[in-house]
Amino acid sequence: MIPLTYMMSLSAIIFAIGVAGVIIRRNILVMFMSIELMLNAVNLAFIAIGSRLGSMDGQVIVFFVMTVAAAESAVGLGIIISTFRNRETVHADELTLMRW
Amino acid sequence: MPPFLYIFLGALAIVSALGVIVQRNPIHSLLSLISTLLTIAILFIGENAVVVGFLQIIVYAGAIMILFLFVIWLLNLQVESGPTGHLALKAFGSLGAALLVTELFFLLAPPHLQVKFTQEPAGYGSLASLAGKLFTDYLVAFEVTSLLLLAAVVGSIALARRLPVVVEEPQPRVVEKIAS
Amino acid sequence: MTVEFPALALILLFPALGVVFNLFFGAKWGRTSVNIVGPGVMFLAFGVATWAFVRLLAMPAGSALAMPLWGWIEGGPFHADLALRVDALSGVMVMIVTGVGALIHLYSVGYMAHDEDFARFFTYMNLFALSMLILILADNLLMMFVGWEGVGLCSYLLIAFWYTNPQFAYNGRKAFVVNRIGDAGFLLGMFTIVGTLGAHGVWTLNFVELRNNAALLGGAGATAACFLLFIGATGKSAQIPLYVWLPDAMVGPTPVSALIHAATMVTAGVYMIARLGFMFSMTPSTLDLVATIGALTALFAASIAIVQPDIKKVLAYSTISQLGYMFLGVGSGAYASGIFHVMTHAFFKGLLFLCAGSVMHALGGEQDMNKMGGLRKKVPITFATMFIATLAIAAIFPFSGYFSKDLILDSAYESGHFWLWLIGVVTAGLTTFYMFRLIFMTFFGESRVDPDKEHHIHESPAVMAIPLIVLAILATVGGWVNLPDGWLWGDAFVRFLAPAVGNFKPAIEANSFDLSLIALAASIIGGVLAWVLYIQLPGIPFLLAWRLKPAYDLLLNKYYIDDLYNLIVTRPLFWISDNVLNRAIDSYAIDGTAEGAGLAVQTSGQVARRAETGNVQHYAFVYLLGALGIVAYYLFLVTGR
Amino acid sequence: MTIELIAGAIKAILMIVLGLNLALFLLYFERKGSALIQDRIGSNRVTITGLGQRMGMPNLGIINTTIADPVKMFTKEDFVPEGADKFLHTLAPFLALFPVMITFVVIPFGDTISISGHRIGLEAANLNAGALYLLATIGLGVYGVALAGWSSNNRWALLGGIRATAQMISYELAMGLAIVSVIMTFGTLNLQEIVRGQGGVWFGFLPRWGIFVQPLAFILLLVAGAAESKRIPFDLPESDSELIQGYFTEYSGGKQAVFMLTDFAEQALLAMLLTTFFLGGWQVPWLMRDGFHLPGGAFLAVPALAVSILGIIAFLAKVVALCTFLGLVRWTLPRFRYDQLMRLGWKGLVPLGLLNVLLTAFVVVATGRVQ
Repeated sequence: MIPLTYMMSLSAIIFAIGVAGVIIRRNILVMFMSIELMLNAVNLAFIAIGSRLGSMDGQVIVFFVMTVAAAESAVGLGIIISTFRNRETVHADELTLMRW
Repeated sequence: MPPFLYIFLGALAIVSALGVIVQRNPIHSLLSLISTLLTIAILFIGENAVVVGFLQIIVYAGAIMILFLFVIWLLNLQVESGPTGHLALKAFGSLGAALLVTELFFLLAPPHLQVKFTQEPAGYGSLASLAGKLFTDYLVAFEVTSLLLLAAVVGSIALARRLPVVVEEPQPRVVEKIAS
Repeated sequence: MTVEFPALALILLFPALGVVFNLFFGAKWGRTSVNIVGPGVMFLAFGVATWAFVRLLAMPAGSALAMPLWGWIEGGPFHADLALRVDALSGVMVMIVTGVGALIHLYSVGYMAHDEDFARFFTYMNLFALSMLILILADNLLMMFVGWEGVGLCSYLLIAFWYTNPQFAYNGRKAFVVNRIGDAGFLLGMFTIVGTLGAHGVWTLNFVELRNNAALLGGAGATAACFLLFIGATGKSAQIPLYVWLPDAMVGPTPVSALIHAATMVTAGVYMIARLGFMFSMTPSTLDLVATIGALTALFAASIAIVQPDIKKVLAYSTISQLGYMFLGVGSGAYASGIFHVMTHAFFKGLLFLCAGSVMHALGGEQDMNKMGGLRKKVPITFATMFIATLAIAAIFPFSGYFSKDLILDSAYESGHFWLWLIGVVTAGLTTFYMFRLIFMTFFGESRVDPDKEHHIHESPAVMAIPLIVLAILATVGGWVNLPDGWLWGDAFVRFLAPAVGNFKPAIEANSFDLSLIALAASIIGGVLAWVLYIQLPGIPFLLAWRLKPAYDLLLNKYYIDDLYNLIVTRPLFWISDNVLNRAIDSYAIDGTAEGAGLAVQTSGQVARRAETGNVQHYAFVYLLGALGIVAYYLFLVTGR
Repeated sequence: MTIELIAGAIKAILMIVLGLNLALFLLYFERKGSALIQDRIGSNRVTITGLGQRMGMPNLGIINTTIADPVKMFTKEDFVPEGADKFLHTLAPFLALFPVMITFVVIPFGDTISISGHRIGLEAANLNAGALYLLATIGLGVYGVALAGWSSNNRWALLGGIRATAQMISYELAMGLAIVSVIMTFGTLNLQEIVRGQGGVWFGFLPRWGIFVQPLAFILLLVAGAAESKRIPFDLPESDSELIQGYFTEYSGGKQAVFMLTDFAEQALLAMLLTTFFLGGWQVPWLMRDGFHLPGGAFLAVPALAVSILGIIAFLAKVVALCTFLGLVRWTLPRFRYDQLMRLGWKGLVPLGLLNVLLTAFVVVATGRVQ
């Protein structure tokens, strides 16, 4: 079986990539995708540790994460669409109505 | 799972993950994301999380990503001309991410990451075992999640539907007021 | 022996229900419902009280009825429960309050028949009765204080009942504030008791336990506590120096005055002292103080009452004077006599006020006795009943007042306070004088009523007349429950109260018969004097007033006490509040601080808001920094540097 | 070990070839069957040295459909339109074909046989989560179509792609529900197990096929599958009268061939699924391991090998029959309107499927067949 550290490292790398994506890309959709990346990285960590511990809890958590991700993306994309309709942009740095 | 497969999949996952954030074309980003998801799903299956792996493909790759695809089409996003972000943010963001990953490496190095290894029971990762957990220990969470999904459906519909255009009544003129 | 008697809770429950009903449904369901419910609950309470009282009479002397409701305050070792207790003392008081109160409520139905705010009025009235009953039924000092405060509040509400008149509202406030001063004394007294006893490990305010542990207080503690409590009593019972609120309380509706003076409130102080008699007995100095204050108040108020033209003012000062008697009684150690006078006074003073109200009712709200006269024929019932009441208050044998006042003076003399006794006797004369002056000016002589009011003078309706008659009977026979020794059943009342308030231990022997003769003589002299001055030679009073102008003015202006208080208390207080507190502290210190804080926040905000770029990614980056920090810290922990 | 590997490889290739051949058969049936139904002659020109004529069957057109057409297609110019996303445009067809092809591997086409002591199940991959695998791969089938429509930079193509995507993900639900009810019935995800579960008979004569247990599920899967494979009457995405050719308007030559192949392969796959889930897979009625137990009580012994071969033949026969049926449907029914399609999917099939799942759950719990 693959050593746990490798799995965790992989998930850490993917997570970091997701973080970077959220920060460096100004396209909301891409930021959104990066969030999904992070979620999956965490899922990977759950699965890996769960299978090492021989407990199903990790997989159950992943199941829930998927469900929540589905809900989140549904609502989030709805928000993006309505935002686009109102503001004609998907760029985070142009959606700064809340600035000082 | 044989190591070479792990290395191959890991490399693929990382590359496509990078693809997600560097591609200028949202569709390409999406495709890279999908490939990442599929790779991760295969890794799941390699970790004996068969059901969850397939669920990952069905739910993520099969449904959520389609949603993204539709949204991209709906907003008619083309290749991004011009900067994909602010330079400072790019620099510091990448730097921060790199720092994070290094920290995590140190944190996840063997001495600090102790996991009591236990042999997986029979039928580990099967649908039965998953369902067993779901409907006993996590029943409440399960039900709540279903409610959450319902709320999400309603909310997204309410968000995305076009509001009917309100045609306001023309004010009756003074003359008519007097007349009536 | 103490018997649990759940029905006691009903005595409180009924007025409470009345309050709720009148408050929430009274205005909606109309006058009839209020008229039924308002007095109805009082009569029900009276019924229950009678039941309890009869039960109490049947039991051996010294026994009591109790109803522990539920625990209230649990402060470490200290605990105070909501528990009701009826022994001889509180039994008598409950009877007085519910009985007379019920009659006054009934009277109010007629009196308030033309007022719009009847629902609010009866709400307050029931609340008033409720508070007084709490005060009486309480089995510990703290719960008593609740009622104590309650009556204070209700007095404020009722005195300022016609709040649209600023003067009335001001008087209400005055009553409230003066009461507060007294209440502060009461509170401090309680604290003293708790503190002193607590030092000995006895954490209680329960009367029974207090009585059992009173010895632990020690002389000094008892003195301090009693003194402070007495200040509270002076506030509530309108003694020198805190009596000033009571005359002004006359601006409330007349039934209110009756309720305040006769049944409730003012007697609270006397009741409290009698209740804590065991403690006061430990401190002769305080007792003497009480007696002296009482006597002085009696004389003082009576002298003021002589010249007052306002019928209700006269009655008000007579109340203060009578309260002075009561304090004289309890001050001389004869608590029973004080309570006895409370009872008789409740009868005749309630009657007097109701009669005065009836007169004013007849005259369309006229209060100035110079605009009355010759009403004898026009309002016969009122006249008859008021005359009886006058005889009673003037302590003419065999009306109730005679017995109670005689008992007080007797005990005052026997306790060795000769001068106080003398004052009492003189006051008795004055009392008779001003009371008959009132009667003569109101009902005799030729009418001085405004012609426009002349025609619609009318006797009060039955609903007002009946209470008058009942009270008149009570005022007549009420005193017979305690005859001088050796007569039919002797001093039954005193004997009945003795277990609760202790016996009176005379210091010197005296022939009580002679004493009472002297007092009676004084009263009669006063009466005759009044007859001479106001019937035979009506010119004399004005002549006197003109000759003794300074003295007259002094009395007419109540010894300028109000102005004195204004000068030494109110004015400086206002001045300090305005100049020091308002101008200096408030506008500079406090406002400065507040605005300074606001300014600081504003300026710092001007700078800090720059961080709010509104760009999500900046926030995300900061978030990342935070995450980095946390992970680094965790790393630092696990790696153990 | 090695022999299992070899066997696995052989079986995989076998399944792929089977699928491709079925697709070829469907291609032929597309041409000539339609001609037959529409009372045409159909393609009949090409011959190799007049073979057909000489054999006395003049216009069978086998050469046309099975050889000439593919050759023609693959030799045509591979055209990529202006402004298209070249990479995706090239990727799309294979992205469409790939999932279908890898789905074939879980279909059991025969009972377990033993060769020289090695027990070899006659399915390319015996997955414990086979049904989930099916759903997953079928779900992936969307992308090829969608990207084809998007990448070819053409309105009609994009419309076709959107239609196809929407249609497929809509009918995926109904399909999944139907399969779920079957899974609940047989209590396993393993297709081989499911097929085994359909052995034996009821009342002495009725085979225990899924269609008799889950008739509603059968209809659901049939309809939803037809919609999945974008066949008439569900060929909105490529409705040539509205959108020139739908999502592969801009495709030519080999890539178009791949798309057509995908369609036929999907059809074949659907037939196989229906067979596996409802028509007892390789089960031959009344045929046990030792031979036929006819309803009358008569018994006819059959050698084990023959039993296996009979099973394979039965499987193929059922599949071909279903393919023919689908073809007939394709040439007889008119096309839906888009809103009708959606209404049927969301308001017709999905509720029915949920209802079916509910009923199945009740029955399963009631009959106590749940651990």
